[in-house]
Amino acid sequence: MTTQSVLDKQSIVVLSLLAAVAVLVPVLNGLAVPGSALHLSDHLVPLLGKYICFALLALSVDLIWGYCGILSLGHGAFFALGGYAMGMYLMRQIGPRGVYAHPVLPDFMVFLNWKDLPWFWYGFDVFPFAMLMVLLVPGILAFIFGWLAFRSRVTGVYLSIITQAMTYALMLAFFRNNMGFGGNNGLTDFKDILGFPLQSASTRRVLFVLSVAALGAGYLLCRWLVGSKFGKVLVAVRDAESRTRFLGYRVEHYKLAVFTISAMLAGVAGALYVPQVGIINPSEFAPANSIELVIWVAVGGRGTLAGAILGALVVNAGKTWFTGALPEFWLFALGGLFIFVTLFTPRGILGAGQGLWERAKQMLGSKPSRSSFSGGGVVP
Amino acid sequence: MSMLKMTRRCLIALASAALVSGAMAGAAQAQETIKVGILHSLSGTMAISETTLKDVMLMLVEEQNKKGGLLGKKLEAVVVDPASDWPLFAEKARQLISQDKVAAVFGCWTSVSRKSVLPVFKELNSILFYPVQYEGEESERNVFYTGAAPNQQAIPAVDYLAKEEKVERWVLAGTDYVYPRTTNKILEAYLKSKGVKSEDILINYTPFGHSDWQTIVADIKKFGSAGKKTAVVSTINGDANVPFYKELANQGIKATDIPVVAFSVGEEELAGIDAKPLVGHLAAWNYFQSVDTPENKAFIEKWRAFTKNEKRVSNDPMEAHVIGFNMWVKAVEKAGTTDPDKVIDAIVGVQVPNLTGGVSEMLPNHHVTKPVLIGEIKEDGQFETVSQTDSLVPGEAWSKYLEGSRDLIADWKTLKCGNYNTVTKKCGA
Amino acid sequence: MSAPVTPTLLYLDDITVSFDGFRALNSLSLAIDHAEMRAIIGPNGAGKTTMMDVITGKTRPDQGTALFEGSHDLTVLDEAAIAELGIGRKFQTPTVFEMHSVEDNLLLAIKDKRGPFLTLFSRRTTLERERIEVLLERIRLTAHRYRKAGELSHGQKQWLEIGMLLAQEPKLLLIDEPAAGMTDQETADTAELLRDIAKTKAVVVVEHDMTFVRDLNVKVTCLHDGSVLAEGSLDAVSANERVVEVYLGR
Amino acid sequence: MPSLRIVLQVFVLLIGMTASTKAGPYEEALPKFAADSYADTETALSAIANSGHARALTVVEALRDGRLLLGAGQVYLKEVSGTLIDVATGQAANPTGNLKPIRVNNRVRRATEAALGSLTLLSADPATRLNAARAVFRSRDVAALSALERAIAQESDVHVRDALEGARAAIILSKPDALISDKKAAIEILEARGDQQALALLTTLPSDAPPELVKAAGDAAEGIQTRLAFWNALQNVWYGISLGSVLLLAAIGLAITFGTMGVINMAHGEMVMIGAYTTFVVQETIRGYAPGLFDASLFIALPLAFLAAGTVGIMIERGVIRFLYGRPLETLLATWGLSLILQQGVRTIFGPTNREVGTPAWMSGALEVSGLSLTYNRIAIVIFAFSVFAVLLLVMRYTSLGLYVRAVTQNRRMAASMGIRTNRIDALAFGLGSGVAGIAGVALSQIDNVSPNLGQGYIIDSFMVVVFGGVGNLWGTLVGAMTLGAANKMLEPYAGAVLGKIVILIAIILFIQRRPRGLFALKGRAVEA
Repeated sequence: MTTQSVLDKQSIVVLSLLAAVAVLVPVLNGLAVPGSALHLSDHLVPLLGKYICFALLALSVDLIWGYCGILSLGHGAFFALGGYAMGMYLMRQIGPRGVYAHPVLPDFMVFLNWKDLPWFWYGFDVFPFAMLMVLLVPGILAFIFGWLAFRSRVTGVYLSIITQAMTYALMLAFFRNNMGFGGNNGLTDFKDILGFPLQSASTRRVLFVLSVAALGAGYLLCRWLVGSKFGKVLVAVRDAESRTRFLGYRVEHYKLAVFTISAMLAGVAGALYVPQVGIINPSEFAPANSIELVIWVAVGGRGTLAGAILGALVVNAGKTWFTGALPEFWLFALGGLFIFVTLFTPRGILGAGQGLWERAKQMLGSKPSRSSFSGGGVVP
Repeated sequence: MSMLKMTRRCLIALASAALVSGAMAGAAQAQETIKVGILHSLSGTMAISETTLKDVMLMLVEEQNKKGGLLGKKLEAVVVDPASDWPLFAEKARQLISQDKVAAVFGCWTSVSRKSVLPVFKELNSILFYPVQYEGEESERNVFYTGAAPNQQAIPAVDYLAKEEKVERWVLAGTDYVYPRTTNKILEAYLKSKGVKSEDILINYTPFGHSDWQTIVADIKKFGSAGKKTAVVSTINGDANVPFYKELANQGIKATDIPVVAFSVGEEELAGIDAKPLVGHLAAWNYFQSVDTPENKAFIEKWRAFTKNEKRVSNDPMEAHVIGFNMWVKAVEKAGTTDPDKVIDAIVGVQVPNLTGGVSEMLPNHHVTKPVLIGEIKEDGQFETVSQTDSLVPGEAWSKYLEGSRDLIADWKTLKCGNYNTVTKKCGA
Repeated sequence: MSAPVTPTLLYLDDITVSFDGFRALNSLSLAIDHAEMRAIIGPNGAGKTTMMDVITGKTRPDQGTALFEGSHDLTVLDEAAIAELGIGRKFQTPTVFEMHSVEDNLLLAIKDKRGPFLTLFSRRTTLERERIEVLLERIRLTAHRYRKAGELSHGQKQWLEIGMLLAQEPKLLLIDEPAAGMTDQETADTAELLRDIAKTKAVVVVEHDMTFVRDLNVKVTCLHDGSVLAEGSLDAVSANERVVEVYLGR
Repeated sequence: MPSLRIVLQVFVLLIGMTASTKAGPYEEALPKFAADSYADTETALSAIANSGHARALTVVEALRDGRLLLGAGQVYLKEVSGTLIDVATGQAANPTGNLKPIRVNNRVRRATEAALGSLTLLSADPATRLNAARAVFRSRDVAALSALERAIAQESDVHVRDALEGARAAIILSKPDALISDKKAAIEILEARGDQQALALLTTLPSDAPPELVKAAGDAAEGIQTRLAFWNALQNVWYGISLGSVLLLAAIGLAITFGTMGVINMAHGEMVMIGAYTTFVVQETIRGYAPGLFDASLFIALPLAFLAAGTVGIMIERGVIRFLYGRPLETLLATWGLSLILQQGVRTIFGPTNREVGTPAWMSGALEVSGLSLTYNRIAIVIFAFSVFAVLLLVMRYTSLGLYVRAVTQNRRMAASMGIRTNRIDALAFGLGSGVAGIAGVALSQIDNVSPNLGQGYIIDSFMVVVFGGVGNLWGTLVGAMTLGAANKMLEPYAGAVLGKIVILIAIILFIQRRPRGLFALKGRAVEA
């Protein structure tokens, strides 16, 4: 049953699309003749890579919101923490190539007159350690935060507001130059990753493929989680929390587990995002970012993993287009989208599409088949 | 699967057709116009400052076209909105350079946005003109800094206060980010070198958008009533200024008691404040709208005509764009091409008149020479110039007063290096 | 576990709960035996639901003793622990997992390890499969096993919830107004089902519907203002002057 | 230092006067104005102020107001009525050519104040005399000593007299040749004055002062310091209350929409913004058509802001929120979208830059109560916040609207069946909450930016206040706002503004998990529904 639900129709479609993208983008960018219609220009690779990272982030939000009813308005914080962990590794990789040519200290520390590397920067020059931190830092924060919040049954709107308070507090903290994370400027001017120069097109292509792979893996992980009995309990918690409790489930443990997993996924997304955009700074913690990413999920369709991915891609592509073509109207469009989606398509694009499809099938007279997995979300 | 193959084949056929036509279209377009990228936030928190600069650039481009364009071609402005989102700056810069093929980009305001786009300009080898006063400590081959470096703003302002107002006690108040941090560090070192004692310097940092200034203003008042003449050097950024000045006025701190000299408050910012209680407080810039020169008069006239707004104010970063744009035009004419490498070589040494009556020159360290003006706020929100340097001050990329940068110089003409260490005689070491 | 203090299955003594000065339960005492069925009646606000909340750990009493099987102190345990002890609860309005299939609802309820890691790697055993078959049969939902619970009728949901309770294999079932919103036939069937269950397990039924209570034919406890007003057979209780007074208004 | 120089200048001028009997110091000084250098202007100014010339005061005032003009080396004075007179002769003049006002900078302005101080010590108006006394206190101009003594002798107003004596004490203490006994008396007067400036004077005695004087000054300074520490603590409490009032204003509308209706209105901050922009529009209109009404502009703006924000609120409720009751998280997202649209809308209409909202005269300045300095605008805001709170409390408790709102909040169906038109009540309650946010905007326009981002700065804080105080309870909001305001201001001196705020946010997060429903939470079954 579980294995079957992992490889349902939707998963096959999503994974093959991702595989296609992972192959096509580097090929069109690297092998097609520049100038031809098939050629994917260099600037599009990191751009698409960014979308993919956002899609992974949206996936992580969908896991807790769509399947467990936890609306986190602070998920940007986990994304940013993962990004900072990666950024710290990249900073350490610069080594003596900074403008002040200090052998160890990053530029911003030199010019704030720091003498030694702060203790929390130790170890970040080692790639495996940094990658571990990408998972652990968001994971541990989520664990502590979740343990406090879920244990005392802070739910619904209250939870949303304190997650917002969390990311806001982190933003203020990271803005402080004394914190040792570069203040407002954040971490930037990265040179290379594992010895490969970040500016080269081939590194970019590899990063892109890695991001797609991470998204695919994230998708599979989420699919496995929601398809298992664990996932059924999550949905049970979402729909009838106290019923679940009276059945003997410790709801707080489930919430804590899924919240922590989700935070780690967000951290991975952040870590992949940073080398592709080349900067990580405290504005990633801004509460507005976290709210915006919730709307990606809502647009795509919460409670459907593919929907979260689709939503992130659609909204961000829209953003890129709008801010280029009609800069003044971007906020109108985004704001309108928020309202439209919540009012008219509560199931998102995917839900609306599926609804139409079901209706069409019914009109044609075919019997609705049993959906291949029943651990489902809002959408069967 | 066969469907897929079919489409694949179709695509390839289509592509080869597009390849030919695309290349032709590209060539044809290149003959028609030279594109200029404008990278200023039109939404988000920075829109408040940057929107104006976009308008200035549009005006400059339009004017140049009236004069017949550049190298016989028309200029075309490409406007994008990085929406005050720093990673988006990099993305948009990349788009401008590699997709729109702009010859140069005029843009950015905050340090972090500049830092964000830096690698892009280096990688794609294009040109950025950065028009805002900033913290220095940087000199890149692909960037031209037309705003003030700390030595063109902060130090002359402090000198003026010490000399003219006999200030002996200093409050360095700033928003907690890199520009105030660096400026205050430079000032602290400078003041100490002038014999000011540590207990006579109070440094205070506040977050962005800080709105409750009661405690801090009271502290300043207390610090200032210790018998010695006190002044506040403010590097408070943007939005936080309005509540700061309102609190100053309300707590009765007048410019005659404790003058405040600001480096980030210009005509645009004052337009949002009732300036009457602020009369006498100061600002240090390289340009004021009130500067009485024929160049400036002509500029303001054109600006108001262009924006169709009789009250539209002008400010320092606008002048920086005027200087930068004119320098770029001259350099392109000199090089005979918009090729970035040639323009970068040609632009050093280029001289153009600024709006304050002098002639600014692009230096080998990619900064420009500018006069330093100290102005006092007038009732109408304009500045009265109370002091002006005798000659133009060359911008210094690296401060003499900072430990890490004391030995560094930037020279892109002979040394071809932005951070040459004069002690080790090495570039970047 | 310490030695049982009392032989009764559920023992409440002197339980008091107040909300902002309002006493929802006022020194309530009640004892339920193994395999006993008890009907609780009482007007609105008598404290029936609060009593269930106390037993299931949702509400902590300000004072009093609540023991299960003579040794488990219910006032210190949380809902999940109490559920695992063997107390199942059905809500007033049928509460099932509407997005899950009928079968999955039962699967989630079936007695099994409840930890997140164990559920993550759990597989459905043959034994479970068989148990679900039996339960589906008993609650007459075999034909609807793949339907989403949200699509069931009101009565079917009530039964599904009772089925979920049974799947938990509790020793004590607390059932809040099972007959609400049911047709006469369904009501009679439900009474039948409950009587059947009570053969092996203790059942506490809270109900307004006197016909239904009569159908159950069990000992009745009448609550009023947070404490026990009368106890005994339905006839005896209905004959009680104070009960009549409370029900008919003073 | 400046005073010493002035003494010297006066001295030099006096010598000059004896040398040429024809031209007095007044006439001598005038040409210096023509140099257009601040130092010369200052010298000329002091000379004129001390010349005792009949026109001295007029000239100094004219200089201060930018009415002293320069044309072809001659100095002219433009009277308030607009007529020009030649300053040297006092005759009406009609010069040809361009006239430029003599430029003034802080240094000159300071000298002007000092000069005006000594010139107006004997003014008929007590307020002017008080200002003069303060100016002299600041300038410590020895030349003003005799005038000061004359003024003290004939002063009848106790308040002004104290100020005059303080000024005299300040001068004596810094005058090198004053008698020790006089200086001691001066120290006593300064100690009685007991403020920061007095402390500064006492602690900065010249190094060659006699020991007994140093000791007396030291004791006096110590006394002042203890007193100041006490006032400081009180002052901090005041800051806490005034920040608390700002938070209360920002949050109280939210307490209605969120607290009693359960609607998460993320566009709440934009309602505040609309109120602030209403104030701007009102002031612009007044400036254009009825400048005399400017001082009343805020009172005119209040009802209009209430209406404007309230109307927008009702439109939002009817257009969006009513479809989302019972789905709080969706409401949150939809209203966030609305907030983006409203922000961009305002940006499109009014431009992205800050707009100027002026402060009426009665709200400028500060009230000095012993060691406390209470700025009028903060006093106004505190009073205003509490009044709004009181009115709202009464509305919710005693009006039928309040009754209906509470009824609908508690049991919508029951209320509906009793004939309450719940739709209308929802819209009105939401309008009320938004309208209150609007009038909060009027108050906040006095202390913050009037920009499209105005609301964003308050939304998180407002939510913190409501959640901390406990939902569904106006008193909770009051206590929440005051607690957070006070805590913020208590922490700020130690931790700094940023760290203080972070500490508070963390404290709230921890607090919420101790009491998930806030300080004044309703208990019982109803809240679970």
